[in-house]
Amino acid sequence: MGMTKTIFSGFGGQGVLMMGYVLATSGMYEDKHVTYLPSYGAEVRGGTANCTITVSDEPIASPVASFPDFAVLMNTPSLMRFEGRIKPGGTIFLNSDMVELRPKRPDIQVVAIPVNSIADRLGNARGANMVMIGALVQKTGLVSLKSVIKSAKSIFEKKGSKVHRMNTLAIKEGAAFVDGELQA
Amino acid sequence: MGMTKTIFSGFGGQGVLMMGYVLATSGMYEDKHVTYLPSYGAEVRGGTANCTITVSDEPIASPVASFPDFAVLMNTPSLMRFEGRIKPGGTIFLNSDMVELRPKRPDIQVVAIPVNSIADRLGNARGANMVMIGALVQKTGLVSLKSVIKSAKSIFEKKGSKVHRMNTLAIKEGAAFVDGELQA
Amino acid sequence: MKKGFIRINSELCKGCGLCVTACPKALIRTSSKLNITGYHPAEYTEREKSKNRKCTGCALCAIICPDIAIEVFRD
Amino acid sequence: MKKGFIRINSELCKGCGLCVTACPKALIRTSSKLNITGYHPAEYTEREKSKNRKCTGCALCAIICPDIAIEVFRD
Amino acid sequence: MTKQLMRGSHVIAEAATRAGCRFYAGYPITPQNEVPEYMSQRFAKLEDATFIQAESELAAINMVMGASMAGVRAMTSSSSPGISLKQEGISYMAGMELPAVVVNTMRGGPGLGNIAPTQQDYFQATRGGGHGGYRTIVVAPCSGQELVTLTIKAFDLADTYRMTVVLLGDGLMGQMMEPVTFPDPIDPATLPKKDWVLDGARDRDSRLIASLILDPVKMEQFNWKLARKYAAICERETQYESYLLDDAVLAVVAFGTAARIAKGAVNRVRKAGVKAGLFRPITLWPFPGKELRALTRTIKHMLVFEMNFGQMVEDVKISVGEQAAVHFHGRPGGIISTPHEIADAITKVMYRME
Amino acid sequence: MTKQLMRGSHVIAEAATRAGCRFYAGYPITPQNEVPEYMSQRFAKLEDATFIQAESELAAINMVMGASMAGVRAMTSSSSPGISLKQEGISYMAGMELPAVVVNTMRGGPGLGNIAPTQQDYFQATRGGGHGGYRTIVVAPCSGQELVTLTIKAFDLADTYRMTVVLLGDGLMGQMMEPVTFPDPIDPATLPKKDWVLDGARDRDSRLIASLILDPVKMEQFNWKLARKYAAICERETQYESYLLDDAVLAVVAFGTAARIAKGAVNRVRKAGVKAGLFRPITLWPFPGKELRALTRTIKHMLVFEMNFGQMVEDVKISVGEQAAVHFHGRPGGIISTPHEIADAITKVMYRME
Amino acid sequence: MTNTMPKQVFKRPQSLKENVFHYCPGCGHSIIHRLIAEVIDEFGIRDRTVGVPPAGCAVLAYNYIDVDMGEAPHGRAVAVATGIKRVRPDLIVFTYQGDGDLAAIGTAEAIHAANRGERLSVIFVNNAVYGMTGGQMAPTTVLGQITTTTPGGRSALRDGFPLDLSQMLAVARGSVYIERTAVTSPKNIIKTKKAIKKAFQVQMDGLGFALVEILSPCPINWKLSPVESCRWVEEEVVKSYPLGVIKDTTSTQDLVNKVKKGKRRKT
Amino acid sequence: MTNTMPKQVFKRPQSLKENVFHYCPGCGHSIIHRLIAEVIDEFGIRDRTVGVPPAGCAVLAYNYIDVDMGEAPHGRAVAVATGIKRVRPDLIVFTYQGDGDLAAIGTAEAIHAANRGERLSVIFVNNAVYGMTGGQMAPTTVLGQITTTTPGGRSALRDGFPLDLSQMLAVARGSVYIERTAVTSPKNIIKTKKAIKKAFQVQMDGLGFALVEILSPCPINWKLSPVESCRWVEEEVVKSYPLGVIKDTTSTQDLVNKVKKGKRRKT
Ligand SMILES: Cc1ncc(C[n+]2csc(CCOP(=O)(O)OP(=O)(O)O)c2C)c(N)n1
Ligand SMILES: Cc1ncc(C[n+]2csc(CCOP(=O)(O)OP(=O)(O)O)c2C)c(N)n1
Ligand code: SF4
Ligand code: SF4
Ligand code: SF4
Ligand code: SF4
Ligand code: SF4
Ligand code: SF4
Ligand SMILES: [Mg+2]
Ligand SMILES: [Mg+2]
Repeated sequence: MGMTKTIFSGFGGQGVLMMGYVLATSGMYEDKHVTYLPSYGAEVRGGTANCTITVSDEPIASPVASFPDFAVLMNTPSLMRFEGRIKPGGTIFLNSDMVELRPKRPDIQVVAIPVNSIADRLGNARGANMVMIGALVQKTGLVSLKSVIKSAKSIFEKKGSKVHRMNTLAIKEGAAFVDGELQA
Repeated sequence: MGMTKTIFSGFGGQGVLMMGYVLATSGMYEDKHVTYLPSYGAEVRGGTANCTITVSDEPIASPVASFPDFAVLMNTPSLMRFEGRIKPGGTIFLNSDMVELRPKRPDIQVVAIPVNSIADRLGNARGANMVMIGALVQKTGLVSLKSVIKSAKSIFEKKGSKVHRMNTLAIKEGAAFVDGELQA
Repeated sequence: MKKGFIRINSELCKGCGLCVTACPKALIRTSSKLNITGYHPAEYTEREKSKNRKCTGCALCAIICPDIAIEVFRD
Repeated sequence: MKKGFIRINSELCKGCGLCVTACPKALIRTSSKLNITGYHPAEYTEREKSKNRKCTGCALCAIICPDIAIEVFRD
Repeated sequence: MTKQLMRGSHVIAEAATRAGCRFYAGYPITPQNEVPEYMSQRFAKLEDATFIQAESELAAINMVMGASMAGVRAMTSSSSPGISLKQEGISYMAGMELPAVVVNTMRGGPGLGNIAPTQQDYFQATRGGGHGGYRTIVVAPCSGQELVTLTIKAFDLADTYRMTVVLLGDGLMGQMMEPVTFPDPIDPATLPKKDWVLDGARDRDSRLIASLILDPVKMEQFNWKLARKYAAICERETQYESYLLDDAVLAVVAFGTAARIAKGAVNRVRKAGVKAGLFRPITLWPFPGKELRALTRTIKHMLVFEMNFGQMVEDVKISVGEQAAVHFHGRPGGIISTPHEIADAITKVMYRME
Repeated sequence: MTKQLMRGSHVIAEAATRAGCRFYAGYPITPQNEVPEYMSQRFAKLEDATFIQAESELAAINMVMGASMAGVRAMTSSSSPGISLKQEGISYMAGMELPAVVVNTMRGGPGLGNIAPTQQDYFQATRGGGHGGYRTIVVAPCSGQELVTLTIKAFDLADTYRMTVVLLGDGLMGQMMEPVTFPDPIDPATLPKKDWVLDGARDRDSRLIASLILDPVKMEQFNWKLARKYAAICERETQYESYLLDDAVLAVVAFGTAARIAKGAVNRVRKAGVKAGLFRPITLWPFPGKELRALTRTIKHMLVFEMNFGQMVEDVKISVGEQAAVHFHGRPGGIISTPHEIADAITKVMYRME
Repeated sequence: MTNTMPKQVFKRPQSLKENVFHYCPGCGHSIIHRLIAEVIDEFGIRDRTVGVPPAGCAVLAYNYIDVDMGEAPHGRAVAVATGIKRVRPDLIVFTYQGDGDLAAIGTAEAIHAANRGERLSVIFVNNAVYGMTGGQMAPTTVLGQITTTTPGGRSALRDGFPLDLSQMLAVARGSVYIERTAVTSPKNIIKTKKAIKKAFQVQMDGLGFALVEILSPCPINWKLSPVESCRWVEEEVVKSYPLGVIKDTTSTQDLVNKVKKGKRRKT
Repeated sequence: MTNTMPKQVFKRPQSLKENVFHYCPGCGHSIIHRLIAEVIDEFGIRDRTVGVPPAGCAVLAYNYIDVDMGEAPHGRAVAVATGIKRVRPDLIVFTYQGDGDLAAIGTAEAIHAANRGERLSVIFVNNAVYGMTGGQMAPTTVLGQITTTTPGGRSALRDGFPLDLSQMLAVARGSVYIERTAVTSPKNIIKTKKAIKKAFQVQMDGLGFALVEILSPCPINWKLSPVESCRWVEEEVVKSYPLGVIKDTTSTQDLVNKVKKGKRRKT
């Protein structure tokens, strides 16, 4: 796929950094070049958290995404901030549970996913981000779903097998949603 | 006289810096170029104090004297330290009250002056340095005796007319000594 | 008993819940809604409460509010 | 009464005079000579003193000497 | 070892530990807090390691000085303002010939500035921001893996030459995660013995480590000794990367994060048939000036790209003299250029060339 | 005014007072203790002046920062190690565009070194030893009278450009006495009003003086603003002395104390018929590079003489490129060369030239 | 009884700008900002007050408190403030410093400003942690407290004891008023305001160095809810830092200074 | 009674090199050097003691005290010593610091080392002046004292009060032993030696931070004779700095530390 850049953005508590970490780890497992760049800056409080993941077949020059291919936007401020920056032809993955607005640009695709609802239904309220990541990779093929499940395992297993099981399920449900197999 | 360098050296209490200051001020009064360079370095205690005065008709490049024309040496350590550095043909002015040794170099002149005795005799024990400066300028013509008396006035007058008078006397006595008019 | 009321600016509110504990009349609760910045803001609930749970305009809620989201009025 | 004596190294001595004040027997004084470094060193004067002004070797002079110029001996 | 996805600051901390570093003192400052944070955890598990969160950067560098006197591999880390505060200490270590590693994760300045990645401290690092005209070796990594190798190398160089080695990164290097692999850890006990450390005068004369040299003659001798040491380092330790320079007519000269982006730009313009290449100094001091000058036989245009308004460009000018035209493109303040922007800058120079 | 024989440090202090300086904070360090000592006496007699012996150099520079914020002409002085400690503060003042005068009476280093005169802090002064790539104007006096004029000029430049001006001297400059005359004192009340000072938001909006600029775009804009200011200074404010260069075939390039000695050397070799001259940068930053380069039309050999092992020589190289051969003679550590020694060095170069 | 318009009994003080605070939910900084603004309003000194905030979460205090402000490097606020106050003794100068700032890197400046009796009002916000940089140990961190650099909890042996800087400052003879308060309840907040007011009053009376240490919650770094944070301060933190007046020699100073006042400029 | 050889009852300690002291006549530094050397001799620890002298008249202490020595920048001796001691807890590390060094520029380092309870012995030589640099005011200069930067005598209003750093260090919970002595009479010198010995003992027992503040004459800068200098200390200086034990918690610490000892390395 050459080089793709994905931005994840949302409130602090929405697990956006974890999504990025899972994606980057998955890329690494596939022996791709990957970079993970968080927005850092504890010097100012509040606001949204975001991170940029680059997955590439060649060495990565800049880990920054001026014009990301994909954007995973978990709340309204994130949509407002990033909509204008998506590369033409790119895709926004929107947490439709938290964002009522819809992007106005005609040159980008939008995938709206009620990740909170899905996660709630799975009894894993904190797993909305995993639902999203499942949806993202299933839709984009950035990495394989298998790699995502593998990296989730490596990350969550130490937190207990229940957490791990629940998150794996969430990932799969996210993937299933974009396959149209699920309605929230 | 072109450019002449004079080093004054002795124990802390012997007033060597004042001698240098008087000489430099005198030079200034004669509109000569002058520099006064003290040995600084309170970072190490003890030892001798010294200063280098350059009096010149042209601008002075270096205020340092690697090979001084004249050296006024008030104690034995000073003689040991500076004898070797006097310019051939130069002159040492020695406080013969404090220094029993005599320079060994054949290529330099020595003027031995019992400045403490002279000062004591004048009832101005602390004026030994002024005796010496009088002797120095009288012998060398570095500056005129008049200028020295003038600068001593500008320096000592604020300390009271007695101090000033006594020091003027000391200067004159020093000059008289080298003129052979006095024996200590 | 003095009578008062408060006004909460739910967009300034960060849902810290300090006013909720501070109100001696327990007239404030945390909303289940999210505001634009993603917090569950505080809600003033006097209207729902019975007579003897009236706001006195004591301003304790406002004094502790870190975000000056509460204005207090007294009749 | 113990008996002692001291030795002053006049080249180490800086003539501070502290030993002079420290000696309970007043056996030390400042010399009028200068040493090589230009100080008037302390002098031990026991021999000049009368019988009841004997050095006890108490070492008070040495203890206060900043330059360790004094050695103290006791019989 | 297997690959791990790790944040740059953690990579530095882990690599230092594996290099045998057993003393760390530091003070929080964004964007490098992850170094002390990692160290506080990592060293807690080692019997022979000390982590101190110092009361200031000044205290930290001086603690490092002490640990180094006692013979242990020691490190501190900070970011620009904190590094300014360490300058006196670094100068002292130069004067005492003490090894140490100092990490500077540069941020925007001057003053409090911001925490975005910049390269504004090049002069400070390469010219010795402290007094006395000493030098420090400066290495500038541009990837996670190079953080591993250069951190380890920094400790080796520090011990070899008994001097401070500065690892000069920026917030991007410190915050970015990339996959890295680590070599096996070094057991400090196996490192070469140092015969100058303060460890108690047992069966030997007492030792002194000091920078006070009152006699100007001796002071000068010491400085010439340093000058010779520095000359030897210039001779032996320059390190750089050449990328597509063989047939190039223009060389971009850039280090660290800027070099990464420049490489992307070179790839871009190459696709358009533009013969550009990249010269990346890895050691900033000693600066690989001779190697750069050698390029001027074939390359007559150098485009220096820095995340500041012009510092390394001076070293480039000194090196190439008038053998090549030196152009400059700078971004001071924390904006990270895109490869696209640098490609543009290259194209502009090429255009003017014709 | 009549001539006075005065010690360099006292001259600085008196000239500062006459320039309208009304705040001094400093910390003792040899060889410049006479500056605070004089200030403590001088200011005691002025109603509107403040002298503070600070608890450290850090505190001193930050007090100066505060006084400058409040609009008063302010100064601090120190010597090399103490100047290292002030680097963070100087960087902040650059970031806040605050005027101040900082005197560095250089001594031998690195570390504690010694107190003999050297020129080892040229890099630190001209490249900004602190973080963030700022610049400070640097003036280098070489005589008592120039201490008067350059100290006064330093305050004027500081106010004009709202930045730190470093007066770079050494122990010799500070300790030597020469006859000097002073201009009449300036009444601070007559100085141009500053419209940015913190003096209470009376009948106006509240003001802010800060260096924190979180947004990289704005930070960059600010840095470009600084860059433009610096470029303007380079255009307007370079100052230098030419001595016997018209017919010269070799130019000695030296500043401060070294230049004085070099002048003596030039006089010496001239007597022997050697056509040497002296180029003396008075502002070290901005470096009079254009003027120096202009000389290369006729002069093909430059002998740089510094009391260090080679710093200004880089600026000379950058300036002359390959239009002249650049030779170097250095004495690091506090030995004051004789004119004789430099004359020898000149002769050697001339010999090789032929 | 006639029907009157409802009267607003609590509103934003005038000396506070309209900006939304950037602080985390439940952070004490914004409460303290408001109190300072109220005090400035009440004294009517907005037009002759200058604030000095150094690095720390509250470095942006100038976005809120509407007086002239000059930023200080981390730890150096009292030094900067000293410079301002000495050349403009007619201004009211306060610093606003965190515990990392004042009790770690700025220890020397704090002690010496107090010792010189600089006429400054120091607002010392002790949240037992480095807030801005993400929750590292501060000198004031209490024993056992987990921070990002004391993952196993602060250990006296490795990391030292909670530092009581205010007590040390009280030893300095130039300090005349030092009180420790908290912003954990309306009652404590009211006391805090009184203390701040007194610290300003002491300066206006030219008596000497005044400081209010304020225990202030940092929920995000303590990993507690705002409500829990307040409780933790009141139950635990106060054991290391008991609330109350630590030093108050204003009454005796008053006399001493009556004589000396106005002389500072000359000395 | 048989005639015996006279026995030398006072001589140069072994741990003191033969070099002639560079100090001024009547300076206290060399007395204190000798006492330290005697203590090192008596404990027999010459081969595991490291000294850290910073800038100050006694920066050349290594020319006299015959142990390993590492120079520290002005004010940073305790930080340097901390680095040494933490990586080599088996060594006995002492610093030798002037009042300018410890109580001015090094205030923060002093307080935090004490607070962390670093196992160090600090010899704090208070001569109420900056000796090495030629007699400027120190934080410890007493009121009215004339120095080169207080030509009219130290004024509380302009220059601050005499700073009692030892009292402040006593507030730090990691300090276990602090005593103030003088070297102005044989009796005081003997007490000083005892105090130094205890400060070393405290370190050897691993109890915490120990400091001896020693009032020491600086005749040259005080412009008094050595004898007058001693009298001035005993009559005037002690009013600002009373002699005696300021803090001693060694007996209680003993118990606390028995449990913890040896654990520092790990923590
Ligand atoms: C010289 C320097 N060192 C470190 C920093 C990074 N820094 C910024 S604020 C801060 C401390 C914050 O803690 P505190 O003072 O307690 O304020 P808080 O944020 O907790 O209110 C630090 C270490 C800096 N800006 N400058
Ligand atoms: C950073 C720095 N500032 C200043 C100095 C100059 N200096 C050397 S020693 C000293 C203070 C001496 O006073 P003190 O510590 O009391 O020791 P004393 O000489 O009185 O024994 C100073 C200021 C220095 N060496 N380094
Ligand atoms: S003003 Fe008092 S009673 Fe009314 S809501 Fe607020 S706290 Fe409750
Ligand atoms: S105290 Fe203020 S910010 Fe907190 S919940 Fe109540 S209204 Fe909201
Ligand atoms: S040992 Fe005692 S008695 Fe003898 S000289 Fe010394 S002080 Fe006097
Ligand atoms: S105490 Fe020592 S140095 Fe002083 S006078 Fe006596 S012997 Fe000499
Ligand atoms: S980190 Fe702590 S101090 Fe900073 S804003 Fe958040 S809660 Fe407040
Ligand atoms: S200046 Fe003072 S402290 Fe220094 S050696 Fe002389 S008497 Fe001793
Ligand atoms: Mg804090
Ligand atoms: Mg002292």
